[in-house]
Amino acid sequence: MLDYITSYLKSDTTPGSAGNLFWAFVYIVLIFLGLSVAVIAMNWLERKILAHMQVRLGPMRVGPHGLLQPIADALKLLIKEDIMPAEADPFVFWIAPLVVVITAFTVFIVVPFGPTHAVTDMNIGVLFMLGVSSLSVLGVVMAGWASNSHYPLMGALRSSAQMVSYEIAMGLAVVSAVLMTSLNKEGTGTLSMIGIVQAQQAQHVWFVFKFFPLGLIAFFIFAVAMVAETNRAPFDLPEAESELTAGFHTEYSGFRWSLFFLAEYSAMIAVSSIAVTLWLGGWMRPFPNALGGETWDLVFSLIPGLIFLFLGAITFYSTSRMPKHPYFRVQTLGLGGFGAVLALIGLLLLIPPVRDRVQDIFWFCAKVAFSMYMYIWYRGTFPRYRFDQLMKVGWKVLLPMGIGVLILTAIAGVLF
Amino acid sequence: MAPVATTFFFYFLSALTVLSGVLVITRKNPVHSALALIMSLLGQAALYLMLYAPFVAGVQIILYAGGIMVLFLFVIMLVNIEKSLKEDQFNKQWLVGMAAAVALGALFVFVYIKGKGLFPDRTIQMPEQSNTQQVAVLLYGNYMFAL
Amino acid sequence: MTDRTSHLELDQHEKTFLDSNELIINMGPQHPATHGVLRVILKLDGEKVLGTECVIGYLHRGVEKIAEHRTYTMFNPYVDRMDYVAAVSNGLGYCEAVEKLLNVEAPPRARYIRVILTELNRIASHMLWLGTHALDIGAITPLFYTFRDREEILKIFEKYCGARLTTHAFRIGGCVYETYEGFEREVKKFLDFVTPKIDEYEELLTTNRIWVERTKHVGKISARECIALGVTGPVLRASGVKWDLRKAQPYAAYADFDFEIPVGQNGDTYDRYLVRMQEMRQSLRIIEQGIGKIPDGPIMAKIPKVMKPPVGEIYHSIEAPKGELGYFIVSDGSTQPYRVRVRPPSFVNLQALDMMVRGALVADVIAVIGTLDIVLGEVDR
Amino acid sequence: MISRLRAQHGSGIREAVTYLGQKYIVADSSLMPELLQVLRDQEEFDYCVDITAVHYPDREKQFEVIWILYSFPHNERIRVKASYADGEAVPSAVPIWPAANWLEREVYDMFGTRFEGHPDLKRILLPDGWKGHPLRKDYGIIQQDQEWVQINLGIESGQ
Repeated sequence: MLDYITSYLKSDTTPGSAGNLFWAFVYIVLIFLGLSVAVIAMNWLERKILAHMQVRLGPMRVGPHGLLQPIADALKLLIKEDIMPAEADPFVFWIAPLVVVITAFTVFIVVPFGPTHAVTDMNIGVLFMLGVSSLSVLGVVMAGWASNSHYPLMGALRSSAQMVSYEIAMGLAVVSAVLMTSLNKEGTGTLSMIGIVQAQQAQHVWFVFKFFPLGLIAFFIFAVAMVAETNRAPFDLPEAESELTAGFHTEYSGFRWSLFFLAEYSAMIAVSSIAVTLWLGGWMRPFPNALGGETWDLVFSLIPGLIFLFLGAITFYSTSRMPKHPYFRVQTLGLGGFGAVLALIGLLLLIPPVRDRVQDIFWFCAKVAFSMYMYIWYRGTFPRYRFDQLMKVGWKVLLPMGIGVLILTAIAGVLF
Repeated sequence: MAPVATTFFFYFLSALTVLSGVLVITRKNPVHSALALIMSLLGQAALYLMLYAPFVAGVQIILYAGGIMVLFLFVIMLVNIEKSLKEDQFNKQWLVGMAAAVALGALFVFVYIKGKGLFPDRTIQMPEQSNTQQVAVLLYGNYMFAL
Repeated sequence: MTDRTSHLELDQHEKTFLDSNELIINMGPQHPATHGVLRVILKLDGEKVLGTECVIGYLHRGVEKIAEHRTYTMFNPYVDRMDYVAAVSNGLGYCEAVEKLLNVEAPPRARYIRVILTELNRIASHMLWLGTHALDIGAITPLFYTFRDREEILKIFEKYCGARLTTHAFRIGGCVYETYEGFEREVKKFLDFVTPKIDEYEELLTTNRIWVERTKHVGKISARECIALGVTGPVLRASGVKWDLRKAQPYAAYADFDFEIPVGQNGDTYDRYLVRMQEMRQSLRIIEQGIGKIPDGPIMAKIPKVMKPPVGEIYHSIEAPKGELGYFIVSDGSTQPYRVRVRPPSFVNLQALDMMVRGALVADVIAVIGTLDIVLGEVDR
Repeated sequence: MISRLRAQHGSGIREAVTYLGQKYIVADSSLMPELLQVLRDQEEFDYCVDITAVHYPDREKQFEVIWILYSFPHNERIRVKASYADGEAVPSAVPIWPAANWLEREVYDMFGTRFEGHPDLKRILLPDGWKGHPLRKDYGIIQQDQEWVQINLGIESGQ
């Protein structure tokens, strides 16, 4: 039994590929928990970052610096009355949020957080991710239709049209990245997520810089399409608050609504992971070539721990600046505790065995976090597109660009 | 990855696929029918996966469940559901249809009984190479012209 | 309800299986983008607008009826409640109308203070418009910037007369409050503070591709249509008519000031945006000129304690931030006005909505409602 | 201008006065749509600022309807007034100035004067089922409230 458990730790493949169900299950649980935490953290971070972009403070009341705000929100949503419109189609209304959430979570079984850190390594990984995430549009359409109301229906129509159109541009960009994986001696590419990162490792280049500027253009197409695919600003027409109140989830409340929320953020993380895997070198640390060698390896492997220690130090600093009044004692303690947790994680990440095993995950998450920051940045900067303009961008700009990049990549692959 | 509880999953998925297929034609509400059809297609995709044909499964999901069925739903949702609920479920040709269905069923049963002899080895060989690559080689190699 | 939508010529024939082209949806009265309680019934073909019908009156308080039961002085605070984001302009219009009826004139110092405060209010109103309009189009950040800067104006109002929103700053015959200690310094500080801020808004929006695409050629209205529909204010000027009551029929002390009337060419939403941005800058110019040369002297004209205007009637209008704000007052010689009629710019401008959005998309309706800059308190009164 | 109008319409124009620097014409109600048309076409009063009314319950013709006009070419304002009895139809100015649409609806809503030729004459600010026309001098403000309270709450109103 113990052998069975430890066999994966020694292997250099994913638990799914190694046939180790125990670890596969552990990873599924870890990813589930990690995603939930990430979504909660994103909720807080988005509000905070957006607030600071807009010269305000954001949540400050619940917990120190509003740290507990997302938890309070989640509690509120859970105990809220669950309203179903009288004219709604009960079954479809009930199942729609589940479809959205399940599809958003399922894609994560092929996301490679490291060479061995994925639930499984499918040889159709990218295809699987695109396929499953394209199913989430079903949930959106079902939600919009089942509400039996005009605004949700219009939101659902908009969102399905939008997702279907942008999927094509997205697919073309993905194909051009996959094409780049085949530039090896055997001439065989791969759709496997891990294989794609390994191809970047073997070619000593992130695909975003490959065949400059072709890789960059493909990445740009994907970056635009992924924002549209997840219905975020400036492509947030399906839930355009000023037009359709809340789009397809207007009639949803409480827990059901929170499922949509969860799915939206999971989907954002999912598409960001595809982008990171395909173009930004996945789990690879920055500058593997320019700053190669054992010394640099060591330096970079220390960075995760140091960053967490630094965050802990900042938290301790703000703890020391909390008002000394007894009224704030709980808050001060809470902030101190949070800092202690961060510092502890930092110390843990500095221990050599953990460090080696976990730094891949850290770099992957850091890149995804960067992508998520871009999402927030877009939201703070751009107005919303109109529907016809959105379609124009999708079909008249991104699609021809995608085809062009694909052809040019193929030509470049043959020539160089 | 070696399959786990193959028999159970096979029967489970098959039952799901067939039952959803039945639901497609028995539901009065066209949206429910379309959803059942999606369920059926997803069951088929899972069966493909069990047959070591992940590429076909992926294409099935993307094209049928994710693409075509979304457009289906799209159209169905815009039609007047109340009207269709009042209409008759089956039209006058149900006798002919039933006959065709019985004939098809009989064919399946016949092939199943006879097929035991035709395909003596009913277990599938694990492919040596990745199945996706084989598909690619066949498509873009041997059958390039047909493509 | 059936009565309300009758003129939209809904299809009366029986719906067939595939016939659901025309969609009637209700936008408002509770809708995030209708700026209060405006209800717009939209007749849509997909996303295309075939016709609209505005249902207003949700905020009707009978201001005109109230006026008949109040003395001239007592009615003065009520006018602030109409266009509550430009309360100072409302007060100015009413006070000047009654002064004309009484045949008195406010002293020059009061008139200068009036001009400065009214222009500050114009900037505040335009800032609020910009923030909410940008929010409607999906840019959330300008809202917070404009509200932050509008706060500085409200602080000046608060220091001057104690109220931030419904200021009741002026009285019939002049101003009741002398400028506070350091008023000029603070207004000057505000001018220095706000000029780069307006540049900041423009930086965020004016050349933003999405903003330009969303607003260019949206909600077009020509000068002829504007005049026929009685549309005034920045909407009219964006269509190319160089007409501003401050210049055309100067009131208060506007004749002494040097400023320009910004005009647009196309009469689309983008031009209206540019015109309003320019107007904010022109208002800054006016304030800058005024703050240097507020004359000394009394701030209140000699008016009787009990106001009994002679029998007669007067129509007086000013250029409010939204357009021509007119007061028609009939006096029967008693202490109470016989009839007060307010000519609200928002009300008349809102009439143009239907013409401007026909054939456009739902998203354009939002943009056009925003660009008309209506305040429902004034539309409904 | 006045003399030109006088020449055209004779005694229809009863008064043409300037009061406090503002011009107004009191015209006979029989002249009405034509006079407005002439003012727009010949005198270039292209902008209809406002249409309103005043109720004088003591007069024989109770309602005085007032058109406030403005001319962009001449930068000039004028008010045209005409009296109408209760129930008498006022000719609509919508064909002349589209702006008159809502303004006339409001006058109808508040005074109950019918506008003949108006495309869609219905209440605008008050709800469809409202009783009475509030800006008439004989409109009971309190009785409406009392009635509402009695019907909907079943108690005597405190007002």
